[in-house]
Amino acid sequence: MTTTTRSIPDRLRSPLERNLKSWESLLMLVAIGIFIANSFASPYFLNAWNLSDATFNFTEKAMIAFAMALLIISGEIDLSVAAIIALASTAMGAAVQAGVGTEGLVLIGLAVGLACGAVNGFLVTGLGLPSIVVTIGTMSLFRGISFIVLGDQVYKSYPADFAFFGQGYVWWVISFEFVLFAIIAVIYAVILHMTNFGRAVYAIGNNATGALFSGIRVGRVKFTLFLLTGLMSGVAAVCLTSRLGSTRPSIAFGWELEIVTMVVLGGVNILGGSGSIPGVVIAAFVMGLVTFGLGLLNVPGIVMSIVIGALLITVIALPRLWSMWRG
Amino acid sequence: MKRILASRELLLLVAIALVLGIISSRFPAFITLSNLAAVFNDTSPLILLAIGQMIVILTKCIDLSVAANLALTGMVVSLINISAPGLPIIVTLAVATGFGACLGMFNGILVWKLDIPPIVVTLGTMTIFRGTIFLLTDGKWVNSHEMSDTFKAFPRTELLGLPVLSWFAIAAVILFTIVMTRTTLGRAFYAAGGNPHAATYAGINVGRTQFWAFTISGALAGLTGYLWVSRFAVAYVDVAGGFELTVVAACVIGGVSIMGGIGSVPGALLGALFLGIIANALPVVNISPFWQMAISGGAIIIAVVLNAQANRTKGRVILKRAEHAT
Amino acid sequence: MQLELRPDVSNAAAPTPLLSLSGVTKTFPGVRALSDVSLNLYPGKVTALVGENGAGKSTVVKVLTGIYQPDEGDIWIDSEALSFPTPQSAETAGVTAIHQETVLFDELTVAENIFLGHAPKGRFGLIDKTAMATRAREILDGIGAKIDPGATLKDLGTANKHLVAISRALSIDARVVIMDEPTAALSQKEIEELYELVESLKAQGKAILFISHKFDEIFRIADFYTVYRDGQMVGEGAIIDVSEPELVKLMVGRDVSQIFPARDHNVGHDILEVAGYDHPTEFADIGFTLRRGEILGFYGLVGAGRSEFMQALFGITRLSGGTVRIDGAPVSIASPADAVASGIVYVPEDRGKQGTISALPIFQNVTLPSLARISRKGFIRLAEEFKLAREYTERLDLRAASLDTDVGNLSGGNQQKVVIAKWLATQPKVIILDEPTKGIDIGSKAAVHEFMAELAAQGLAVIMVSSEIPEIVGMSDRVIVMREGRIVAELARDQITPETLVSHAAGIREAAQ
Amino acid sequence: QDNMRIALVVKALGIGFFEAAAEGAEEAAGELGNVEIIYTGPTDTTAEGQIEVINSLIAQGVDAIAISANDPDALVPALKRAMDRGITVISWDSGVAEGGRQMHLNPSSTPLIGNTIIKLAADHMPDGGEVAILSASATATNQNAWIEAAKEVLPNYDGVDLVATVYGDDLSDKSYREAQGLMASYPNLKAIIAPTTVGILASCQAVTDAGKIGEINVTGLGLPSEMAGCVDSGATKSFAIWNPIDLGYSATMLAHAIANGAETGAGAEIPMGRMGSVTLDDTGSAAMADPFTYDSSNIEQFKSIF
Ligand SMILES: Nc1ncnc2c1ncn2[C@@H]1O[C@H](COP(=O)(O)OP(=O)(O)OP(=O)(O)O)[C@@H](O)[C@H]1O
Ligand SMILES: Nc1ncnc2c1ncn2[C@@H]1O[C@H](COP(=O)(O)OP(=O)(O)OP(=O)(O)O)[C@@H](O)[C@H]1O
Ligand SMILES: [Mg+2]
Ligand SMILES: [Mg+2]
Repeated sequence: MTTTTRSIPDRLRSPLERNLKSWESLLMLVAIGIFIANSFASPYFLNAWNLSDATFNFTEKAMIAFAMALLIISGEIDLSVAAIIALASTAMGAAVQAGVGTEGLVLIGLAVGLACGAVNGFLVTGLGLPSIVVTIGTMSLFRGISFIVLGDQVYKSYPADFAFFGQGYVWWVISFEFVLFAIIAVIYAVILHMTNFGRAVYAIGNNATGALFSGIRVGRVKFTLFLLTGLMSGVAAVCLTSRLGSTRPSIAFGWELEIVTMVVLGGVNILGGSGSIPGVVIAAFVMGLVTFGLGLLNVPGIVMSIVIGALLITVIALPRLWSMWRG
Repeated sequence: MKRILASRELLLLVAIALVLGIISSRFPAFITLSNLAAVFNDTSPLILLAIGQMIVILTKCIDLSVAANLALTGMVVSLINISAPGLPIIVTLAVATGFGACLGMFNGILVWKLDIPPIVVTLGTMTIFRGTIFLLTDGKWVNSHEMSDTFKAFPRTELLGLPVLSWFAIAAVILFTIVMTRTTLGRAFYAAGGNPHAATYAGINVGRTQFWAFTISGALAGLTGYLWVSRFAVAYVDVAGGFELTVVAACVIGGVSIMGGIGSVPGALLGALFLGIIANALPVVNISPFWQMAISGGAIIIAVVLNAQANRTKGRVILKRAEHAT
Repeated sequence: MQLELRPDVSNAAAPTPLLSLSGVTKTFPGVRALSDVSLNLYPGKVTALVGENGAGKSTVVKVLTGIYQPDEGDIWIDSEALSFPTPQSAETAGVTAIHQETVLFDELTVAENIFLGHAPKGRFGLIDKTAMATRAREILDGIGAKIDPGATLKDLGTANKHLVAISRALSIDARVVIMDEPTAALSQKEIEELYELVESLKAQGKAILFISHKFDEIFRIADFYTVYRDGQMVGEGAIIDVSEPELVKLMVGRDVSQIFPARDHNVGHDILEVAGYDHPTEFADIGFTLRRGEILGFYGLVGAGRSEFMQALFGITRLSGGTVRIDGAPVSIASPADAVASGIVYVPEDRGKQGTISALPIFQNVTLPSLARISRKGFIRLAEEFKLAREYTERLDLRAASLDTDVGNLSGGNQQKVVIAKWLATQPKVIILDEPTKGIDIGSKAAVHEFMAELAAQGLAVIMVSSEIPEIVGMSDRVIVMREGRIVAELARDQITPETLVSHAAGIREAAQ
Repeated sequence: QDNMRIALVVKALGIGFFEAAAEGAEEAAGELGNVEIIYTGPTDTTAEGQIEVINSLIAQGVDAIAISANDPDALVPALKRAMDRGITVISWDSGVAEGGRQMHLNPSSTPLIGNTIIKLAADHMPDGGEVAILSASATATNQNAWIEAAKEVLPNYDGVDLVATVYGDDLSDKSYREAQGLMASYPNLKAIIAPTTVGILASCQAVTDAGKIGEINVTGLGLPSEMAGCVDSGATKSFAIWNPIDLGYSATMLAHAIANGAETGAGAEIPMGRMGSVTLDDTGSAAMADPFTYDSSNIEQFKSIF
């Protein structure tokens, strides 16, 4: 059928070259720029303890953002994550009243997160509903349940050793949360970039029908992603509850949009199909540095959110403007 | 006719009747004409916003900045009113609509010319618009006594037994029903969202169509911004905080497909009314306030499930066709 | 150079062109789709545009209809140079097209689809719905389509959708009608009706551009031909002056045998047994066996439910009943993953949507179903991955710049090769090819046929769904004919003739006995 | 000597009440000299937002934090850390649980506020009748404590009948709707008591729009600058509030005193400039002053002040 077999080269551009021209590099420059600007703007910035405190501004959100990144790459979204935190935290609070110990509390927090993820996963993959509206619904539902349970009450008196998750330090200024954040980042980077599962996530995000026709268990993968997102919300719930030492139904209110912002800023295509974990890690630092840096200058919070909003749009618009100018 | 009363809208109508029935069985006063008129009036802002949002969603976009647009425009017209209390109301209306439309155009331009995903654009402008109010006012409120009487009186002026606010909603429903079913632009919204690729072939500029959708949504949000601040006689940064999700929920309940291409003005109207009736009934029915959030969440999920059921494609039904043929 | 002159001056025998194109160049990032091509269309005549996949035929259509702007070159209508900055300006100039891709809207009605963008206006500039419905009715009747103008498009079958697309093109009062592979989705009867339509358009003095990969069609209805190869015009003339092999050679640049590969029809033992396959609405009681080394043809009119059944066999659709045995052992197939695990793979009809993941590179597409094999404990080994991808793409003689080129940048034929490579890499037992050569040019077609024969010779069992009679006759060891969701006949090798196939598929009683 | 930096942390920026308190803080700073006020707060009224603010204040090494808390418990760990780093922490207006601050300054005593809001309604209902409460969110601790206190003194007011407590979440549309709901459900309603500014404004508007001025009296807690319209229209006969300027002033004075070493145990007496001094009870809290009542006779005078 053919006369000659020609060898097709593997790649035209080396992976290194690809990486250098990537979104992540652009974002890294932004991050470095902000770091330098901050250290000039405020004398308090370059201080180990202060920087350590600053990490608390984003670690919990970033943990969820990693799972959310996978979910968004696969073409879905979960807006109920903050509500899952509320529900998981409420469950832990209720368990405290029932005398459950620290290990039990952690398990309950994670289990509730998983269960909520399963509800979302079932509604989306089992019933084939669009995730953005499903999770707008479960967002009210999950937080609504905490309101029903807790009303205007508060759960506190968590065991003393429970405080470690949100307030403990592993070594010097390195907090437990930060270590957890780093570990989770590595785990998700490995899952997404080095495994079959990660490859399936990209394939589904690019063309779910094509992936299904290629023998990928699309429903199962998506369901797993919702489970993971729920689980991460559970982890964040443990950390946040421990850090606050108390639970009210309004806990973590409005986090979902900040988490989505973090993911998108990290270069994940909101329409699915592309994105990377290193990008999200850098985005987490960028958002943390911006809010902390502006906080040191006592800039009102609402101005910070303008800055984040503008950053989101400009960082995404810049490459497009650039290519428009050139061609 | 078949299209207007497609199962989605019919289903919703039945659901609304059901809810009304349940409420009235316990509180007959709720379904008196005057109370229903009051509920409609109260839901009018949501109806106006839902119509705009529906058009945006039709074109495969989403506008999360509507509530922030409303708040910013409301503040701008309030500030104008303070400095020029004698301005005729028609000018205020024009300014509100025009300013809102400009904010919408800003979203639209970013989506059209820079091709940034709409959810990202409006997530960004949502915070930017609200932040701008803070920068404009330093966070200060504009209070009732600072607003001129005509400014405040307009939306509540009664016309044929209904407040002007309600008439705006009714006018918008009529106007946009015509626009969506009987104009080229209306068809273009459906086409651009239903099949963007094919729309290009049919000579429709998808980006520009989306731009107009955002402009309309922005104009309606701006108009609602004036109506809102004058109705509640107060303007501040957090006006209508979080309302964007209610608006999206109204659309979704009204059968608008988040994937674009499917939706109608009557659907958006019914979706808004459904939420409006629940919101108005809950205080009357005396349900614990702690239950309200879970109830509205549950309502959204049920609506989505039902809509999906109504939309389910029936496949090609080759066998049935064969039976008919023989 | 011929392009310097007006075409009518250079060729005295031909009538004056109604539309002519000269020196048109169009580049996409990395691809020169058209370079310096020309094209002439004559009033009352059909010009066939032929060329391999990716030759630039559809691109020239898009240039002519204002969807793409050429980098260079002119469009002349009636000796007047025009430019089409938008699709509307092309419409205004009287150019209309039936595009290769369906350009319709599921949620709109048939009438709205036909008149989108140029609906009749009534008072206040509002769309006049009654006039629209009436005129839609007229146009549909004109092409013999029995479709309700008020029906929602999504309720229509593929063939009817195509008729709507044709009606849409005709709703514009055009002088130039372009048809880009209009018969690809139509049944024989509808194709005949289309031919009649073309005749009547000719009689009205319209200039017609007809793009097709089917040579019988071209020789039947075209008056002139133009051949493109790799984005360049390589020949044109009157159809009566050219023979089929000559045209093929122009197109491919070499001799291609149109004879189907010789096969020794040695089939082995049973490998796949299907019994009592039922779907509540789409098909009923499908049962057959398939043997090693066999090519089993599935014939039927378009819409007979072959694809539906194959997709059910592949685990996409849920069933109400039926059993599958592979090598005698029953298997349960609830998802494509199960099917692949049992050794059944499916090359779908709709390449773009179902076959490839166009934004992923070639190597990732090829290895997608075989990830388990090239990974250790779930971790992908890149070197193994490239090795596997290269092995199979080279076996199929894929043409690509590199293995990390996105599949979306390949031509249709090469995309098909990626899909086949993907499945061969799983080392299947049964391969189902659904319309494997649909929309594929003649050169690649021969390659696909040869490859199919090779697969069978290696002992693979092949199911080939095809609506092309020559292909079915030329390739199959055995044929199953489906009609309206049921098997109506099973033909042994010596019974496979065009006549029996058509009469069974169409349900003509005498022949069916 | 370096300036002493005192951070006045509020529930959220842009609320008139807190803007006025910031004015008072500046006044105190001017009086004390060598004091720099950092007026700050989060975007939304969330505990997480306030923690971020606290973290940045700790990083700047301010001398004292005076906070009006969004959550009495959730802020405790963050504020404890501030105290560990030598920062003086007091809460004012809306309190922090005992472990998280050195003292708390109540604007007024809870029982007194509870009594005042009922009395405001009862004063204009000589024959008694139905009243309803429209509060902020159901989780607002301040409001809930006041409502509890109000319920306790209710038996002292003959014929005054509390028929419902509803929540407007400090959203104007929801509060308005809740007020409408109250009027619909209780046709004989005589007064709506709203111990929150958004709620009282929305109720006024709802009553005005329903044409029930004179029938239903809207009262509760609000700022004169915001309430002037309601008083003018007659929808509100009188309302109360403590002076936010005084509150900010006092909080700053207290923070300054404690940062300079004043004792904070139970029974300790701490001076606060022109406002005299407070004595801490055994929960470490103290009340500043009685709420002050505003009506048509004095609203003109105060509406331009706060
Ligand atoms: N939008 C585009 N972007 C990039 N490349 C394109 C684009 N459209 C077409 N091409 C490329 O231009 C070339 C010509 O494509 P075209 O669709 O015109 O081929 P064709 O002759 O119609 O083929 P077929 O017979 O398969 O329909 C191909 O290489 C194709 O990949
Ligand atoms: N109305 C429809 N609803 C859902 N899917 C459809 C519809 N029409 C066509 N399809 C899908 O489009 C593809 C092409 O359809 P086509 O008209 O070729 O019929 P088919 O089922 O493939 O019949 P056959 O293969 O027997 O010709 C198939 O995959 C089919 O599933
Ligand atoms: Mg083509
Ligand atoms: Mg088929």
